[in-house]
Amino acid sequence: MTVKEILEWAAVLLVLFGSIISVISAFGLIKLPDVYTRSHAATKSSTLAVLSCLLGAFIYFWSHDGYVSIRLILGIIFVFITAPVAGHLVCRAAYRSRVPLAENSGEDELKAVLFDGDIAAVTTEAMTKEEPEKQ
Amino acid sequence: MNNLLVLPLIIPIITAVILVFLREQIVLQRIISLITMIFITIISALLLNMVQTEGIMRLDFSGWLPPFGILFVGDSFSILLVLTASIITSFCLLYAFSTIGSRHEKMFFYPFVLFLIAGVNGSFLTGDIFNLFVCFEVMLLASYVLVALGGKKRQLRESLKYVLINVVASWMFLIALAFLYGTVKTLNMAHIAVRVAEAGQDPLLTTVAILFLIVFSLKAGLLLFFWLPGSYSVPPTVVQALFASLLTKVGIYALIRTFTLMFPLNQDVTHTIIGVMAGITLIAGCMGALSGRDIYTIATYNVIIGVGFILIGLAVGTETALTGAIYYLIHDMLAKALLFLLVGMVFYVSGESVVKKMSGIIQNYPLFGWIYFLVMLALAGIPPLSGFMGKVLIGQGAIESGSYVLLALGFASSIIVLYSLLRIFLASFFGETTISYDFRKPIPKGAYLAFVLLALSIVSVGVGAESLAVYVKDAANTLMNPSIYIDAVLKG
Amino acid sequence: MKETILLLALTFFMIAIALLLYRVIVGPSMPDRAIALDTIGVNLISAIAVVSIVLSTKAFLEAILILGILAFIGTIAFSKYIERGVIVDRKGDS
Amino acid sequence: MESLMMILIGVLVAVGIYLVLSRNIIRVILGTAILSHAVHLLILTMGGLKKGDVPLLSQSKGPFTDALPQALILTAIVISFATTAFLLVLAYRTYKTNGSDDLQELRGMSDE
Amino acid sequence: MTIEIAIILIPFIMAALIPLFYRRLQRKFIGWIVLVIPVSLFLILTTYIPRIANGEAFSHTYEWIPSFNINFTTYIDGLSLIFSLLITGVGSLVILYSIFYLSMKESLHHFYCYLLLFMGAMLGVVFSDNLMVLYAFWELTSVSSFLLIAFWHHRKASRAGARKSMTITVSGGLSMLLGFLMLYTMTGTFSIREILENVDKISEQALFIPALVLILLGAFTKSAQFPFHIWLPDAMEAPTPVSAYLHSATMVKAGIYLVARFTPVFGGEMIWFWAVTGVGLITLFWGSFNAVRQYDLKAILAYSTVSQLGLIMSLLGLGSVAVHLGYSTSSVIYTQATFAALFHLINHSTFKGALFMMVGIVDHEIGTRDIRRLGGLMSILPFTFTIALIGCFSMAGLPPFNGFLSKEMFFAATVKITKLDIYSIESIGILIPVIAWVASVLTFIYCVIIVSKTFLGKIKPDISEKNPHEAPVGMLISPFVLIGLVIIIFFFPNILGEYILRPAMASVYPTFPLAEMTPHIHPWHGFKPELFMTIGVILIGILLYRYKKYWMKIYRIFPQQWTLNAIYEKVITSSENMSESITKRYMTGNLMHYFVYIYVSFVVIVAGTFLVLEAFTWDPSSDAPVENYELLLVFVAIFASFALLFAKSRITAVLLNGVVGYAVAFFFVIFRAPDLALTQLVVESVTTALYLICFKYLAELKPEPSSRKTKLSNGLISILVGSTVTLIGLAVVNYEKFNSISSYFEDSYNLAGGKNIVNTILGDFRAFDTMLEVVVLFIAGLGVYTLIKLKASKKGDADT
Amino acid sequence: MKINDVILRTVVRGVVFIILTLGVYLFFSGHNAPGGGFIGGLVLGSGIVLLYITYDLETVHKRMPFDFKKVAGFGVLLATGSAIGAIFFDAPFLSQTDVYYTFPVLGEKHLTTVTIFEAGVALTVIGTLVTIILSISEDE
Repeated sequence: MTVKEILEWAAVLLVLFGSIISVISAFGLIKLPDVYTRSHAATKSSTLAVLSCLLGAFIYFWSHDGYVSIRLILGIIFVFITAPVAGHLVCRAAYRSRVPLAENSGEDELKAVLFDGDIAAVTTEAMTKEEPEKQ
Repeated sequence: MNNLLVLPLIIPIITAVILVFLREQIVLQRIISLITMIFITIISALLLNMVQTEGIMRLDFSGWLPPFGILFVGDSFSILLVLTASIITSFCLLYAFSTIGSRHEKMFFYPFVLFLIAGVNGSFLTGDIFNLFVCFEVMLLASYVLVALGGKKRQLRESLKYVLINVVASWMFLIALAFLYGTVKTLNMAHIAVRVAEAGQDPLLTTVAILFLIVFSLKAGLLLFFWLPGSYSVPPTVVQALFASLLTKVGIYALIRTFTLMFPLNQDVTHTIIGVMAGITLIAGCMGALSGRDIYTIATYNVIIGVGFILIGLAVGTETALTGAIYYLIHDMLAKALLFLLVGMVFYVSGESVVKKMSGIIQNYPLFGWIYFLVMLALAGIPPLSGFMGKVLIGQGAIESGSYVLLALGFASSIIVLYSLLRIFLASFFGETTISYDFRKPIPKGAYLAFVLLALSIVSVGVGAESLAVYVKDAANTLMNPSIYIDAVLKG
Repeated sequence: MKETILLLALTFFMIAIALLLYRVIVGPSMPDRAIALDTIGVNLISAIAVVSIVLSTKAFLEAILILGILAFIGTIAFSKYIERGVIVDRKGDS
Repeated sequence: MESLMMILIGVLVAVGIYLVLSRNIIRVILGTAILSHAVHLLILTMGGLKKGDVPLLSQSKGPFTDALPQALILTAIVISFATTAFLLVLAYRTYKTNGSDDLQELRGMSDE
Repeated sequence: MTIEIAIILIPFIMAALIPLFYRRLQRKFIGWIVLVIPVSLFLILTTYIPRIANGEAFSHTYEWIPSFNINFTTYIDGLSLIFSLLITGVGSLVILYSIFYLSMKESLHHFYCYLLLFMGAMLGVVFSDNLMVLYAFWELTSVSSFLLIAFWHHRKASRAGARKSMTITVSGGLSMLLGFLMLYTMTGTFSIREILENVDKISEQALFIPALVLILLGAFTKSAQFPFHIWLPDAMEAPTPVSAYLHSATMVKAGIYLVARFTPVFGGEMIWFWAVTGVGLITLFWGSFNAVRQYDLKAILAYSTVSQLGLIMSLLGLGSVAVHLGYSTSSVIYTQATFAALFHLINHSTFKGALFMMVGIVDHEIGTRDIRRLGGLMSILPFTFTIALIGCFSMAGLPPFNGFLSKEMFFAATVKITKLDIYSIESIGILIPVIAWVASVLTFIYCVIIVSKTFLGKIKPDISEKNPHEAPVGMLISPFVLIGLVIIIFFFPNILGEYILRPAMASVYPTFPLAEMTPHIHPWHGFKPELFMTIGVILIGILLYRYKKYWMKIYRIFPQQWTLNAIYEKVITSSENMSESITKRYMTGNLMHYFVYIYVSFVVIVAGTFLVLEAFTWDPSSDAPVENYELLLVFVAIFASFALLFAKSRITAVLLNGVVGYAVAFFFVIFRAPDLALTQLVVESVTTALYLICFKYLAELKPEPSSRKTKLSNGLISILVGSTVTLIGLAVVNYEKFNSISSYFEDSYNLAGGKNIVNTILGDFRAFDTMLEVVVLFIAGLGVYTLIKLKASKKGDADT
Repeated sequence: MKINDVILRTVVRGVVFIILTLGVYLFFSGHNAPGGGFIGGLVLGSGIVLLYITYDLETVHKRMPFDFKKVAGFGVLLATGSAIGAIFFDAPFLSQTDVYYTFPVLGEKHLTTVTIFEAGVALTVIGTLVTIILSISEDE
């Protein structure tokens, strides 16, 4: 077995690993009780799956054709950056649109702040807090 | 190679885009659009004569030889239609100047009209079946906008239906294209013709042909005309006139082209089906025209009758009948444009669209009334007006080939045409007027100009049928002998 | 052998997609569906990568990047829609 | 594969047409979207599937898969995008002016 | 430009000039200026008489549409000359009459314009040799008569009458056109003379009889033959000069002309004989039968016109046997019927013209035409009375007026025909003279009615109150000229016969020797059956008139709703109603229905053809292999699309659409289409974003309110369409007769300098598509902009 | 209730840069690799759309004060203009031509009129896409 072949095998196995993770994460999406928990499955394990898979592809092309694909690296970086943001946004949207938590969840601390209390006051407070970050 | 051939398509497009930049200068927009149309008219007249001397012209875009590239083919048939369409559009523009109103004009009315005519001209000229689809879409998109332009309640409602039906029609076109490509593996119409002939137009190819028949029938309003009466009665008058005279005709053109050039072999099946469809269309159109109580309904069903009549010519399929169909096509484009302009003007001056609720228009607007009378006679095929030659030749063709049922239906339909239009004339134009001459709404001069010019062209097409004969005969000859077209495209 | 494994991996991805499709269909909430679609997109990225290996072509690498971008844009759009019912605000929020 | 694709296309067509036959505007528009998906796949299938390599000369020496249908589909996709955009806007303008998104209520025969 | 063309064109030119210049003229001069034209035309035409009597004929051809054998060929022979003389002669008199008849307030320019148009058209009909030109003028007569009848278009009855006459005569004209076209198909020429030369060749062809029938239909509708006569009484709404012109001398005679003209072509056929004779006789009877019961003077005259036209028509029919028999010494005698027809044609024009003018005077002076309100006018209108008396006696067939001569000849012809034993005349031929005789009795009765009810008896009080007086001299000139002719012709019929009728006979019987066909007309020709018949007519007529009230009841046998007019109206209204209900039934405005029509016809026509032609083939052996994951992907796509059907919220639907879109994109990847995959992905996402943006303005999905049945049938339709596509697709996949042209594009680098084949196709080989598709996109963008920005103003603009 | 988009906006700033770069890359690579004017335009357009989604109409409009209708129109003019240009050289409509030109710094480059055509296509796509999204979002 040459280095090339080893690398190819590594790539293939990475891909396989990714696919298995992906299935697991899909099962997570099916099985987990509410949207907030499901988003864990979606963002975390799926990202892992796709990263390993892309890495596999990168390695494969590198070893097979000697081709360093900038696009694949970019893709990896891109997924790496965007997946958490997307997960964050969806969860926030879910919460704001009052999708209920699973029954066996712990305490919902935000609820009091966001929906039960004086909404205007809370939000302005939140905004003043975020002000410096914004610049 | 003849670059003139692309001008009827490209000039309107470029002008239209330029007009988008000149949005606020309405007068400039009017002048430029009119000049454009006149220019195209001249170009197409030039082309028509060139075809007579030099034979069928073609323009291979980027110089790629057929069947690989896209090309425009100018034979007498297509250029005649381009010429007619350009003339009609110029006249309609004259009408539009004085009637459409600055609200529309600032909302890119002229660009859309120019896009429409570009699509129409492209459809007539193209020699590539997929390009035909694209040209259709240019035309359709422009027509979608024009139908909805104005945003009235009724208008939006009907245009929604119009758009949806046409979306489905385009979808079917794509299906047909897919199957066509799947079978003959080429897109050039002449090349398709060669390959279809090679395969002897076997059952599968005939099925594909029938698919095209359905697609183009939807566009032409042959049998599948349900969308037409609603959508043709809502947009502004000029747009109605343009639609009535151009849009269905593009479908008819496509039908004629398809079944004379690409799939001419299995006529027992295809032409029989076309004949049956044309017959049903005529009957349904006649019933609609008879049942109509308002001017728009009557006018739109007359469009349907016209479609049925022209396609009798195709169903019959002899050279005489096709000559007649071409004559009638030209006539129908002119006459329907005028009819819709007039009907719109009736609505404008009387504020009514129900026939029985108005009367005596002719007393305040004599010229207007007589032009209506003229177009009525022309549509009924009374000689020596424009409808006559087409009717005679289609009739002759039908007799030659023994299609008596179609013949009877076609001739009976012209009585219904006359009857239905006569009803408008007698009820709305004749009779006592309730409005005194001084209180009448004046008809704008531009509108009169358009009426008179269109009326003159109807008369001159009828009286001067001979001057067209050489072109029409050549067109029909090319249709009957597709090898002329094929050789012009694929050889040399 | 490698090919078989890769095809197996593809099959796994498809299974995952099918499962996610269940989530898209069943919901129950909109964010569930949005997440599921996003994850389908992510899975497709992987799948395209694998297909590229199988076909040994680099033609689809752009597609991977594009799909990453679009899944992101789509998710943002969905979440914004779910949150506010509007995707594009008219005025600045400050 | 071709047969399988044809079955898929048939199913998509059936679904699309069922949606197009709905009374709700949104369903109808979604139906047209499904229909256009179906027809794009159809054109591709008609060119033959997996008959060659990706049509990039830089990637392979051939044989290539049929490139022409791909070009056609590209054009078709763009056109259907343009139409859909227009259709959507038209639909909501109609809804706002006519106050209904039910095509049966948009018949428009009685209220004139 | 020869004189013949000028004769036809001058009326048209004048008709065109009048509307242009009438404002500059004093109103009273218009009529006089117009009068110049028919008078001069008449004079010009009289110069033809001697030359044509010598057997000359004049023909000139001007090319009109030579490509289709349509040329403007004029041809003047004896037959056309008779008609043209009538047209211009009576035309002059009518215009003279109308100068005094019409009030200055009427729109005279319209009237004279129409009248001249009509005159020109009639001249065109009789002078045209080319069938198409003849047809053109024929329809022009219909149109101009429409305008004349609707002259007082503010009256509802005028409009209705005009519509009826136009509808019926134009329909007849169309059927005639069909007949002409059939003749053309058989002979290859539109020239009547050339057709005549080919009669032998065409009479055996299958189209011969249809052409005959169709042309006869045209003639019958124009000449108001039963059952198409119904337009004529209604056409009496026209001003009286128009009635006098149209219905005595011209328009209705066009059918006669046509029949006479085509006798040499079709006359040899049995069906021609029976159709022309039979219809003529029925019309003769029916017209006179109905005339008796009318109250309106004009209506009586209208029905009498119908009846007299039937008489002429039946004579022409009787004369046609001579064509069948061919020339022999024994057959010449049958040509006399035609001679009588032409003779009566002239006579009818004279007395009927006079009578119409008489009625016009009565109407003009007294203000009514209702015989129930008239009476005793003899003393007030003595000259008018003279006109009426002479005209009616002539019409009734009494000596010493010209009607007597032609009526006698008519009887003679009917009697003579019974002796023939062709066409199974021997069995029912005896009916011919019987019907003729009965009709003549009725004719006699209504003639008496006209005279007695109007002019005899006591003056009704409401008339005498108005203090009416005799018409001005100008109005009397024309009728007096005509009744003068009535008398002159009686005494010198043979001049007419020699110079005018005989040349016409030559046109009808070109193969017969001319000299034998001109009988010498005698007022007295011995005690022959016809004389007894005339005496019988008078005696029985007087008797029946006396006891009119006893037998008038028979008119009530026919219920009102079964008259032809009522049937005509019923047919029209019921066909309108039926069309409306049918049209409304399928034109629902519901888009779903329209889609159903489209798909059903798609399935029926396409799948029908596909199955009938047995085009289906399926051979999966050459299919590309299917991998597991592809199968799964297919299932994903199918499930996603199915789920779309049941989506309850629009977001779900859009998401599912996105899944399908992603699946399609992945198919593009699998099938090696990178550009497509890219485009599909981007477009899919942008479209989804568009949906989301637009949802702001749209309502949430509701469950479909359609009934279960609708859903089922919709489902069935969609499955049918889907399977049609699949089946055809399967067959197409296996169709491998040709190689794709795209192998050419694989050389793209050398040809177009690009290594991406798809892109070179888009950017170079098929760049034109791309250019237009960009335009499409641009239009859509601009369209969206206008849709949103241009909203209907609240007040709503009437028209734009 | 105001919702802050800090995280989103921060990320998007970077992401949009990547997207726009990718768009330009796709535009230029079209002749030899997947891409081209069309896809390039679409990607660039969707980048701008992403900006609109994360920010708002006004803010973006301040940064990019174009009338996108005119951008689209300009694109169409460019595409048709490059096509019609051939007519003046007596070549068939749409004929493309290419030259090898040595630039001072970049060295020899392959220049084709197809690029102008493709640029027209890309501009139209961007212009139209943004016009559509903007028009709808501006509707009240």
